[in-house]
Amino acid sequence: MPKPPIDSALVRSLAALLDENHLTEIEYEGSGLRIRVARNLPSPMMMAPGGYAAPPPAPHPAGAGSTPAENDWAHHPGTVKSPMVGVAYMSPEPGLPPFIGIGDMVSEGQTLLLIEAMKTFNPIRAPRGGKVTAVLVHDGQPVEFGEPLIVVE
Amino acid sequence: MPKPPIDSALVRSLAALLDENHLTEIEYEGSGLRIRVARNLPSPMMMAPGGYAAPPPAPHPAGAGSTPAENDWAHHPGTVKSPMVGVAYMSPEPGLPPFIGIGDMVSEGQTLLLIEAMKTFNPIRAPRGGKVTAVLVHDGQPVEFGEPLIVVE
Amino acid sequence: MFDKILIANRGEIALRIHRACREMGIKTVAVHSTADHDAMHVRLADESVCIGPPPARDSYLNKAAIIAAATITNADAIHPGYGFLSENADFAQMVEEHGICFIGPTAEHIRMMGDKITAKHAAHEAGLPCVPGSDGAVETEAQAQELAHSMGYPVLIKATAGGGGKGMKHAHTPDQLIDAFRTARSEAKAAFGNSEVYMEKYLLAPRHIEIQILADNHGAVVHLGERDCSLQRRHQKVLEEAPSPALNADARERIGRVACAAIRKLGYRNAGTLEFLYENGEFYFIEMNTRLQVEHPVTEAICGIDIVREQIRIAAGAPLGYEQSDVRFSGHAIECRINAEDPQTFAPSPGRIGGFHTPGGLGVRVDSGLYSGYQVPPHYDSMIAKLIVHGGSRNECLMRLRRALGEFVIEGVKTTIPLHNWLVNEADFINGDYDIHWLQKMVDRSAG
Amino acid sequence: MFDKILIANRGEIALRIHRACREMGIKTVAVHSTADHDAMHVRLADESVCIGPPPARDSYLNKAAIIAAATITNADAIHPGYGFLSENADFAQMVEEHGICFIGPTAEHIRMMGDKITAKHAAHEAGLPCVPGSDGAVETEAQAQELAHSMGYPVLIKATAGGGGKGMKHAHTPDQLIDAFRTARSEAKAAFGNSEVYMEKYLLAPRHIEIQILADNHGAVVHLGERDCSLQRRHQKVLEEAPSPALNADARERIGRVACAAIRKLGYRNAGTLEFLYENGEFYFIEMNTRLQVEHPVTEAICGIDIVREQIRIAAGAPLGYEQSDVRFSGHAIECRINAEDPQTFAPSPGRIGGFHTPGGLGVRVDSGLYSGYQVPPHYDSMIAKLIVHGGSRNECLMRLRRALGEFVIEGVKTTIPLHNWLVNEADFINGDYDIHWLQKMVDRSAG
Repeated sequence: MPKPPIDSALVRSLAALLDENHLTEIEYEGSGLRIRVARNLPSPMMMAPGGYAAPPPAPHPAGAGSTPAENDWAHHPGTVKSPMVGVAYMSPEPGLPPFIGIGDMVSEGQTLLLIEAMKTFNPIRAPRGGKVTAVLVHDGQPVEFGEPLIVVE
Repeated sequence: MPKPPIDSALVRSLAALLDENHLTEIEYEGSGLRIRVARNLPSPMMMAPGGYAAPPPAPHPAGAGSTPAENDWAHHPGTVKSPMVGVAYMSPEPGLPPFIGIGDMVSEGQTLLLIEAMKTFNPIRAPRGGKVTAVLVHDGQPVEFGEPLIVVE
Repeated sequence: MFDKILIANRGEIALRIHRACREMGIKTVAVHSTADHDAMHVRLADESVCIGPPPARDSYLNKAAIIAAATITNADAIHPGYGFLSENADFAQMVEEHGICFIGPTAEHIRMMGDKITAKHAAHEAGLPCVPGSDGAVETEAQAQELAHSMGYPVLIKATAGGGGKGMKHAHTPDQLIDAFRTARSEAKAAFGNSEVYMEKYLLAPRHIEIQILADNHGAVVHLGERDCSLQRRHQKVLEEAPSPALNADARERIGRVACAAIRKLGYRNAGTLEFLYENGEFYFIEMNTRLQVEHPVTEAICGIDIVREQIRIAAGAPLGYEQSDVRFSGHAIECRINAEDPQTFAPSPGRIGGFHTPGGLGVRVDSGLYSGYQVPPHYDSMIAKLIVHGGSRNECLMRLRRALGEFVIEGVKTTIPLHNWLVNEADFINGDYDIHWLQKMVDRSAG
Repeated sequence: MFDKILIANRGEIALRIHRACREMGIKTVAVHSTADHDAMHVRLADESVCIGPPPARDSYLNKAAIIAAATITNADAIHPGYGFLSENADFAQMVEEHGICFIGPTAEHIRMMGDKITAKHAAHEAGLPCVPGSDGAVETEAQAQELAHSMGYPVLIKATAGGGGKGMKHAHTPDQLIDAFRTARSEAKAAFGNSEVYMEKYLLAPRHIEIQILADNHGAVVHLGERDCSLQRRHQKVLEEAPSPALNADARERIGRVACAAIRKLGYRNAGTLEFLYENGEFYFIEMNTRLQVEHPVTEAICGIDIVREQIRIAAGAPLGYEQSDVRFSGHAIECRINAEDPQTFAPSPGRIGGFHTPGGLGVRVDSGLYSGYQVPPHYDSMIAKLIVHGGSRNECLMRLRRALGEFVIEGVKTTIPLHNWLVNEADFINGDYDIHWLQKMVDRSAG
């Protein structure tokens, strides 16, 4: 049987393909010919930069109150947060205008919205006087404990 | 069945291709012939320099060759390590004096000890001339692959 | 079947319930306090709702918040797990009144079994053996003698107004009785201003044996065998096994039959556990748990039935679909409760989990919400993981348990793994020779 | 029983064997290359011996080094695992000649089954159904027609000197036969200078079904049911399940009986697997694996027998101690092989493991030597973990598998978890409707 001479050009071109595609191994099989080239680089960059990275066991839940923007409001000093789980109502009764709007000046103790839980409507009052600079919930929106509602500055 | 003679030229040319393309492995198969050349670089990244502390799933095994002192010898440039698993014999025959002792001058190729594996006694020779500064095994001691045996400086 | 279940709990059992739901194609809502925002089950659930600050009374015990969370997420059922609101009849009733299914028994059954006196009465009526007692005050020495004779020695004489061991005396033989009776009465008089005493059979070294029950809404009742939960420290179970090394096939069959008959008589539905003390071949009912139990996995291991799945199916109105004769038992199972506590002092050890590596391989199950980097909050129960091991025999199970404990790595907090490592090498435990006082005595001895 | 077993393997199977030994009270010796110094099983073993540098031929295939390691550690048996030297008859013989027990069959049986021709002959003699064929050259068209008629269409005509698909033709109907015969002969002549051809029955879309066998030294033989390993990529199994969705109780019972009879006739001992192709209700023997297999845990899950433990018991001379009627099957099990590979290109992805979190809970088993911080060496097979899931039915098992895959976290290397996530949601897989070509076709399609 005729012994095939090594096709160096083929090996070289596979090696080039390895580089080009950032591979560590190519196995190539044609009729009667099989070539495998490999390069196992010491991979120094696999480690996490420091300490333990908490493994993400799953995509973060789609629960309310987790977007980056909302998280920013959570740390804002003027933010009024929900003291309970329930549904936000922005006006005293359906059809009536909302308690407050952006730009309104409010005084301490003024009702900003209602939160309904267990069929009870709980008024959420301004903890201090100031200007309403953001309304973070809309009428009928479910809210969880600690969720940012209104910003008064 | 006649064994085909090794085509050294073919191996050499593959090895050259390995170097040239900074590969760690080439496997080449033509009709009736398969050659694989590989070079496993000493991977410098085996130890954890920081970052993750490998959790100790159990107390470290009591296997030979794991004490800190021995690990120091493992990195000493003059250390002769065992090329095989077996039992060390320090003299040519029971009752005879050992091949070498601490302080002896040895020349390159001189037998330092024997390692018996599968009933064969394999001479371990000095890789270079120098002075024996440490003997790390004793007569009849089981040794594993890579275990430091003798230090020649 | 339900579309979405709200899990009104936390920790490993919340994760356990989430897994059962996921495997049934049911969506999950995790409710959590602000301390549990990063809990495993919260991260895995389809939806999550923060229901309050860390203290349990404001979050996991906050009925209104949990029901509001179920309402805003349109959950059609609530699984209460164990602890917290799981045996709160008012909560079960409120849930049902809001048109949400409570995964458990009726509020009436929870209420009945939640009160010691009505529970014992109901159990007695249903044919369960109870600890014999005077059923009221014992007035005279003659009465005491007659009663003690009829129930058998030893007996315990207790002040009706009592507590804290005052006015409590035991008599092991008839000649100790009169002395014990008199002393108890005078101590009771001195301590509580009331000399009235009653009498109960005194169990010296009983085992804690409990029977797992499943009952559907269509009259089917099965038991899933017993669990031996005698290894306790301060009345907290530490390690449970099934079957009990103390029961023979006859005793097992007998108590299983009695338990099923009682459940049928009570009209109870869903999962439940009848707890007994067991001494000298006799069972004595102590209480019924009308909920899932921490140690349910040992039963799952030996009978191959997913108890949480069955709870959900039953609550949704599905029939059990099998009879007692279809329930088959195989091998032996042990559960170790692993707490974030100092294994010597039992002081809680909350903190940040470093390395976390669970044992694997054949016959090993780990139920835990831990992960590397997780912060164990200081506000709740210290149980952080359960290791459940199954083997063909008790000895195989023990061998496997030892190797699994040896592979378990939890860094960053102290755990009771060393306690279990010690326990599985104790001769008495290996021989199955222990009662409800054994572990406490051993722990006290090593502390003293 | 043995005092000390040397484990002549690495990775998850070395850990698997270590665990079985530990649970039997047997000490373990781990042998390892310099690349595996930090491997889990090396860290857990009672003793370890470094046997050579990373390349397998100098370490895990180095017979002398392994036997020397057994000698210096006084091991009384060697478990070869799978791959490496597990089916090397010379090694088995050398081990026995050194007075060490080889945990597996005799060297003669390994040798017999290691050669395709002697294996097929032995199988045929032992009564196993083989792929029908011409048993030598087919010389004339008339001969070809007669043969094809007797074995049934489709048939495959292959060059005796052939390889790489040249000189290979199939005929699906009698009228295609003469053409196929002539073309195959002329192609064979052109490609190999030899027109000789032979004929085999052509299986279009078979399944890979294998039967797990246990046989002791005292004549007892049982089968532990079948595994369906049809999901393959490049002839590598990717996911295995038991029982096979393609077999009914009748076919299962029949092939089990035939397999046991053959094993008895062969005088084979220890664990072994008979591999068959299965098409249109017929089984065709392809080969026998005279060792433990990667996918053995699916069988363990459905029959509750620890196969590695049985291998060790048998090798030590113990009788099986049970009969076929004692082997009971319950539920369904699936194993996913998780490789450190790009799930699209299948390029190996060795590297350092970052976060590592295994799924837990009921019915979930993980066999893996990984841990956070472990360096996956580039020198060996890329399989890094096996996820085995058991459920009451195939559907329960699938639901559980999905949730378990969703909880598995392996960071730092690419893995084939996404491939499995895709697979468990494919309609054909869900319906159990796949053959040995199905996965390859799907993968090729998505690549192309």
